[in-house]
Amino acid sequence: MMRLLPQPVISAALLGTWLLLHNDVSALLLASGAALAIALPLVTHRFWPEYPRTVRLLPLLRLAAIVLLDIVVANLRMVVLILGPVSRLRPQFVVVPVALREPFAITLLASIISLTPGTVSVNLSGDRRSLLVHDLNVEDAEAAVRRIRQRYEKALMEVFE
Amino acid sequence: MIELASRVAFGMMALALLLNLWRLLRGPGAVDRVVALDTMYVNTIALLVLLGVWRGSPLYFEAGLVIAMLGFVGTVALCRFLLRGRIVE
Amino acid sequence: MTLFLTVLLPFLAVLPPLLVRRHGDQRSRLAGLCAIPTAAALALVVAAARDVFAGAVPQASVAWIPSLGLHATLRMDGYAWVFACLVLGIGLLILLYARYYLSAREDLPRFFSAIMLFMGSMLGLVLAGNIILLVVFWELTSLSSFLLIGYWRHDEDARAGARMALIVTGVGGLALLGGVLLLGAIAGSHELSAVLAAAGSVQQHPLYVPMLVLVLLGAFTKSAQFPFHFWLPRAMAAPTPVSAYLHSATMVKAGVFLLGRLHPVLSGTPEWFYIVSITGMATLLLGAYRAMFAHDLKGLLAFSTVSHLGLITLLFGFSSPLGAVAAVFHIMNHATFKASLFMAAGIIDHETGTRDMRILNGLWRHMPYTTALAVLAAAAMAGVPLLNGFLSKEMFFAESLFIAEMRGLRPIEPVLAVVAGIFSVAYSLRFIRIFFRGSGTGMPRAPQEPPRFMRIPVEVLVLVVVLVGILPGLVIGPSLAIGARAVLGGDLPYYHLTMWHGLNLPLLMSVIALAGGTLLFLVRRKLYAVYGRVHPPVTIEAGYQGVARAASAGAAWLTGTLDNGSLQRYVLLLVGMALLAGAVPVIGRFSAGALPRTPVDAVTVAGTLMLVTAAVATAALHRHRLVALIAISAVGVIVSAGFVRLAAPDLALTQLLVEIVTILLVLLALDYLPRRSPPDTRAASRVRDIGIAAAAGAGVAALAWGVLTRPADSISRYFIEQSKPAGGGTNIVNVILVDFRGFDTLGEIAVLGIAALGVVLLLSGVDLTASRQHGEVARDRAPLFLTMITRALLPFALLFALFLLLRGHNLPGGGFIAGLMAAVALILHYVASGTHWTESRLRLRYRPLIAIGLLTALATGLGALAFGHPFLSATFTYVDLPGFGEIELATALVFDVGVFLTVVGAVMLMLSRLGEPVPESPADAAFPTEAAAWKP
Amino acid sequence: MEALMAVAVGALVACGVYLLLRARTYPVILGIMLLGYGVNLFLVGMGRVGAGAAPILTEGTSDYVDPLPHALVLTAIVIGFGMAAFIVVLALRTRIATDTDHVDGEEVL
Amino acid sequence: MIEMIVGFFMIAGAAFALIGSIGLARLPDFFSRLHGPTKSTTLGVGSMLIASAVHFSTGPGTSLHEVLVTAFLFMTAPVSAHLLCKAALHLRVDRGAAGGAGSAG
Amino acid sequence: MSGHLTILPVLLPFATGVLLLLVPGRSLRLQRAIGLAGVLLLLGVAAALLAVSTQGGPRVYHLGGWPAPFGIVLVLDRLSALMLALTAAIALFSLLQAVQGQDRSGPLYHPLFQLQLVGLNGAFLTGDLFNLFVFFEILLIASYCLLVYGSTAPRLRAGVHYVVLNLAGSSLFLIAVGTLYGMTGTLNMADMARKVAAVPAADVPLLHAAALLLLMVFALKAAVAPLYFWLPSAYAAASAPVAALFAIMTKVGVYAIVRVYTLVFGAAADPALGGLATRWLLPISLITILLGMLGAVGVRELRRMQGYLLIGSIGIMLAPIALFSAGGISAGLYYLVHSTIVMAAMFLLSDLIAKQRGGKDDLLVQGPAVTQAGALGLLFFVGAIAVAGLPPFSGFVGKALILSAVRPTGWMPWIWSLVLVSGLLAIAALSRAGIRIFWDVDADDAPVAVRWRLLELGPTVALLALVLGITVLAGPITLFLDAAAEQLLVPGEYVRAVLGGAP
Ligand code: NA
Ligand code: NA
Repeated sequence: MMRLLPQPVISAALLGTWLLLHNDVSALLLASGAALAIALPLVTHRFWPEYPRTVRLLPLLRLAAIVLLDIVVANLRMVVLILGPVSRLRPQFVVVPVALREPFAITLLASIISLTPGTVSVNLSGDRRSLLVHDLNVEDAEAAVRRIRQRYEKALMEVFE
Repeated sequence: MIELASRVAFGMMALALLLNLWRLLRGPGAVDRVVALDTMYVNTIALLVLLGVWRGSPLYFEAGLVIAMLGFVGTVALCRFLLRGRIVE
Repeated sequence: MTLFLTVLLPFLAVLPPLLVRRHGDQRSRLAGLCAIPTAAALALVVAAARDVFAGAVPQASVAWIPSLGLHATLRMDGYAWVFACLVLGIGLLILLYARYYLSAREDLPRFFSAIMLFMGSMLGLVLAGNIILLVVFWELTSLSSFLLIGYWRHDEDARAGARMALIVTGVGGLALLGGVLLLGAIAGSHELSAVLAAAGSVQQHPLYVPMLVLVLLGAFTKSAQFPFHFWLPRAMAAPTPVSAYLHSATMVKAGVFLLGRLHPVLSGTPEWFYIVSITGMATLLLGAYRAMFAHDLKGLLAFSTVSHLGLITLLFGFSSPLGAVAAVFHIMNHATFKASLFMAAGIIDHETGTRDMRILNGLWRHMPYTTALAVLAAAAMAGVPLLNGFLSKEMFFAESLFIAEMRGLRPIEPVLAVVAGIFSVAYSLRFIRIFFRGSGTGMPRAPQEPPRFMRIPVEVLVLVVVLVGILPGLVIGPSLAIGARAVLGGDLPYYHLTMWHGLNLPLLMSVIALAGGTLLFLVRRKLYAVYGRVHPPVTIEAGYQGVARAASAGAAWLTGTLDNGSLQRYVLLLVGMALLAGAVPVIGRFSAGALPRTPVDAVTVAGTLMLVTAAVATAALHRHRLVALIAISAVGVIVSAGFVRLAAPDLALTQLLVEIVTILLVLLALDYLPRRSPPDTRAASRVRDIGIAAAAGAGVAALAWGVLTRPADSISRYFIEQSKPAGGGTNIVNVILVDFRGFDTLGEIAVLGIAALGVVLLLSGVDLTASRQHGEVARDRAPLFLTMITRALLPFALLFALFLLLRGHNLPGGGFIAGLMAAVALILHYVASGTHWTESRLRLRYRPLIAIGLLTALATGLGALAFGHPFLSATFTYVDLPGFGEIELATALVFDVGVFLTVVGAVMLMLSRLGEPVPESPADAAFPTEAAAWKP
Repeated sequence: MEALMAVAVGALVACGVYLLLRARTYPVILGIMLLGYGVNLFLVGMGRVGAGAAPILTEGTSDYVDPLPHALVLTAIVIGFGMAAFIVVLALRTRIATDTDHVDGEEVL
Repeated sequence: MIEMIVGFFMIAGAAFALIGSIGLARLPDFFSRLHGPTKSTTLGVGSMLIASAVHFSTGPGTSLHEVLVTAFLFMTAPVSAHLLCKAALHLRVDRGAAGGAGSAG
Repeated sequence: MSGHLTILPVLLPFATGVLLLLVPGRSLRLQRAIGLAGVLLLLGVAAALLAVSTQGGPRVYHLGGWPAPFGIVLVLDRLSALMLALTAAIALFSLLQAVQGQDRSGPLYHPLFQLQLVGLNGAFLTGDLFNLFVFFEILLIASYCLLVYGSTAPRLRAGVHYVVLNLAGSSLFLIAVGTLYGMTGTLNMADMARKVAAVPAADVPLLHAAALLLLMVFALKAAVAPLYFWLPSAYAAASAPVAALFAIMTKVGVYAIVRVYTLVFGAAADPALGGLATRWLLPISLITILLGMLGAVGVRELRRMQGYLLIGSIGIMLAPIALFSAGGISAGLYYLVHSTIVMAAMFLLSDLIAKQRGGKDDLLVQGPAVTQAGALGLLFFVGAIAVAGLPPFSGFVGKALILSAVRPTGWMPWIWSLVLVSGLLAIAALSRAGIRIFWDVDADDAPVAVRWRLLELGPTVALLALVLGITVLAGPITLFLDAAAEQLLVPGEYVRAVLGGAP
């Protein structure tokens, strides 16, 4: 099984992508998609040696929902910030300690932070234990860090570790 | 309805792109220009999708998808150039 | 055919001398080798005498270039026969003479080879029966003369003399070519016999004068006529056998030979009379005058030759029958006495080691026999009775009187003739004097008689001089008659060849000349003083030298100024020419078309504005290279969006991807280039460039406007109609690319493949790491987020690429787009994770990949041949797969796969090579250099 | 629209030519690229710029823009890319060999 | 009704894109400006895609491929932002070295 | 298979080149063998096509089976057959020289060489204007690679100039082709000829401009004044076999001029269009003669001198061609054949000579005795005679043909003067060079120890023998060329062959 499907989640995603690309579902597409979903990772898995061992799907979906919701909310908040007087902004760097060990999970954490308007992942420390984040408008730095850790990092732990 | 909405949307997109170009030319730093270019790419996706809807044609979708998937390569390379002086090591 | 053999014989001896093994004393071997064909040719000519004397004109012809009227025609009338005898007879003597003259240590094969080349050419010249063929041989004589003058190549004078002779006579030959082409065109044929028969039509023709001038330019340069005489004295740097043979007896006679050859068709007009006779007269006088003051023995003889050639020219210029006879006669006489004089001079030089007449003295004491021969020949040159020179000079005097009479009794010609005669006597006396003055000491070497056989040629010639002088009618009469008859092209005038014509005016002139000459000789020292003062500081030769130097310097200056090595200049010229080409037809005639204008919208206006701004920014900020790159990337995005606006989805996709790869490429290169350009040095040129650029932009814009506003009707309707039924695809652009115009696409991927090979080629053997710029760099080589996302993205990007490839025939996509997609996804790994990491996982060899891609496309095209269809014929079919429905199978897809593979291979090869100096695979390493000489 | 097209093409060509006339390889390369954009737009324009659907056969559509220039431009883009790649590498290789990025391979003042 | 939805999302998408671009244009320093584009990336493109999906899902068949754009943009955009930050940090640490060309303007 | 003969000149080197890419670089001998075999085969094909071309009208090959003007066609007529044969011959000798060792100063020589031939042959065969552009690009990119082969500084320098100018030229080409397509709606040259002949008066100025822009593109390739400046450095810097091969490259420009301005803008076109090539080309070619020959006199290096002589010779062949008369074209083409062969020989020879002069190389100054002065001097003498247009070789025949062909025209005084003056200048230049190299020997300068084996002199000797051959066979050759010129001047035949049906 591992030999044929070294990266099962990827394979599933590939099949889905294939159908989405065609914007259609048919027997032929399913068959060809399945074939490609099996074939491609066989070629490409060498390029992703750190492919996460475990991926839990349900937590992942839940996380996705949270993130999407946050993005919408943050976007709306940002409208005010961007269009309002510049002097009202309180931009600040904050350091987020990282407990995650799975590299891909850390990457996802950083991505989520960046995708949420108002925060951007700036840098990961060399030991991968802290993440420098720029926040456009910080009222309480510690609260911001806490929010990130509880809302996203925890969820990511559930997915990957 | 769609005609009117798309006119408004097109106008806003045009303005957005012009602002991007302004930042690109204004700088002041190289990174500012790169951000502007990156944003231009992203806004172009929106523009392409908008155009597709307006023309009722799905033919432009893949162009948007290409940008979504690989548009960041230019930005990555430029940044890497700024960071390391060379983009492939 | 005998004629061909005759001409061929000397040529047969051109190569063998060069192949003879070089050891020991080769002189006899080489001279003998050359003498055999010469003698054989002479025998053939002599054997032909019976026919020729009987009035026949042997002729042989082989077609060569009919459309040019150039046939290999040889023709031997009396005139040609006489010359052939001279060429071969004197040639034979020269070979013998040279055998003793030359030192065994010299590069003899070269000498004998060139002599034989000359002999063959000269023989061909005189026997040519086609006037273009005559020019062929004519120029060959100039070339062989060049080689012979420059024979002593270590001698600066020899080199300069050779080049001068070649340029002057070579140019004359070119003029002659023009002349004979005109002549042939006027006469309706280039065959000599036809030309000679066309006198009437030729002289009436409006192009007669230009043609005449061109022909005469050829003749005058060759025969060293004023003002082209100066090369001949310079040619004296040649070994004396050459001077004797080429530069007195034969080659320089080619010019006057030509005057005689074309006499029937060209002469008799006022133009001929004035140009030829005035030139001849000027040359006659100038040569005689200069010979008077030459101190070099050969120089004296050279100027004397110039003078005698002038005399012959003058005689032809008279256009009278008797003048022509005299000319032919003097040609023969001069050849004999002057050749023998040169040989004698050579002996003297050879024996004493000097040619300076101020040093030579008392030679008769040491070499009485040679002295006797030389004095006889010199006396002939002076026109002393009982010798052949007297006879022809007498005829000349007579003819000058006749012409003066014709022209109304103003005795210009006779007076000038006598003046020339006086000088001629005087310089002959100067020549004779060296034998008798002084005690025969003080010369570099003590002279003695030359070897027996070296004298024989001189003896033979002097014998002829004397025999002709005493018994002209018997010895030379028949030959002169047939020669002159051919020149006159009809009956001979009355003349009587004898030594004694009674007391008459010509005799008186001779007497005056002899007496005057003697007098002049006696007062020569005073003349030398005068000469030193009045001799013009600017001679023709100095003029020539000046012009040549100026031309050479001018050419060098012009070339250096135009071709100054500046690309900016060259581009400017190209743009300028294009502007000119585009503007001239349109200015004042430009009109827009009638096509209704398409309405505009806000985004397009904004887009155009952005495009223009970004383009201008690129140009304005180009010195800040990274900034300019970012700006041009913006141009690329806008252009891509523009393609979408113009309903070109395939183009948009392609442009976007190319854009990305281009940024990568330029960034890779920027690492090795300065980050900034230095400022342009001159503001003025920047302003000029802005002007030119604006004009170019305006020009193209106008062109675009002109076309865009015109209604269109194109072959594209066919593509739209046939794309699906005949091409099997709904993406018309793709069907055009892989089917209707698949040949273009094959070529296009070939270009891409070659470009990638070029990158390999350029980067082979260069250590890029050593060349890159070092600056402070961030430590993080492979940012984690970047590598993670890159790795996660790869299968999806490849899937997308395959998707685009497979659907390309029907929807936007195709091999090229897919190939770029895949390549970018792979290249990203080089960027994110480094070359080493990537290549240890990606075991793709790009060069074979390119080859396989190209082969796939090629094989798809070739497949059609198996079914009897033309290359690149595509086919498709619909297959019903149970359970899956109908799918299309098209060869076009295979072709597109070829495109895909080539693109992936090429792009990867280019970018990966630039990244890191990958240790070269042995296959790409430069081969070890075997021969050091091939080192670049 | 026709005028906008002409203006865009003209501006690209003008800027391209200006850069082509510079003394350093890098701006010259940029100039060639700009010229390429201009020429490609020009070529697309040769199919005219009026209304018309993208040249993908679609049910119910009969008015397509001229597809042939698109194919030509695709070819031109590919060739242009190959050429650009070559000259970029040529420029850097020349810089390494001659120690200058002047287009004449030597510092000209 | 469908048209209303499509129109709404169109304008919303364009508005978010515009606001993001305004942020990029007017905010005072680099890191602040960087927040602008995330708006374009997320809700700008996202809204537009919803408009597209709704629009092309009317009539026969549904259109869901718009999801792909969002998915891939969400993968790649943070990487861009991250590298931009790193570059900005780096250039500020040692001006004049690699940043020589970068600080030009 | 004979039906496909027309496309073989493209396919054969293409396949050979691609095959060579798959041969490991180490097996140079195998590469050489394959490359030489390919060129020999190509020579055979070219010879067969030459024979075929004399039988009847133009042969048309419809690629992909698509009817003209929609698909791309290849057209073989006498002119294209001639160019193919010439290319194959030059290629053979160039390659024979290259395999003596100059193909080892870098990788990929042999595939690039074959692909260069693809570009050349395609350009000579295609009947489609855009396809001509594509083949131009193939031959250009391959020539860029071959020019800089070995990556020495002079080659790179010359390469930058050559590449930039040609890239600008390619842009111009596209603008011209685009305009022509925009105005006529077609790319097929035969079809375009028909459309141009029927164009309304209002469209003439734009077409005229496009035609002239195209002429400038071809003029750049042909190295005509004032667009020749790339050539001397490029050819001087290139390795000898490459320079020899490049002798055919400028002829592509000449070929294209002949083709396009007889076919598309020929006698059938509007008078403003029909005569434009003459009006522009003649003065330009005369200036080219003068500047080329003056350049030859003015330069101080032998290789550069050959470059200038080549430029001069382009002017000489274009002047009669520019009259677009049968005689003029025929004479010009004869000179083209002559010039290509002899210049190729001279480029090879210059290199052989220079390498026997040690540090003096090809500088025209006093230097050491050329090691094999006898043999090389003889070859130089023969070559120089031919180049200068002196008898008895083909240069003389060519000039004589040109002079007599242009005689009946008003341009005669100009062309005659310049052609004759070109001879003078060539003699001056070459005699100076020959004297400096072979006669002006510095006895203190020790000769270098480089000696050429017979095999290394072979290609030069063979090319000069070919010069002799085309001199001796000038009769039949001019007959062929006359027919070729007639064929070109009656483009209706070509148009019918391509498009079918009545004119
Ligand atoms: Na060269
Ligand atoms: Na050439």
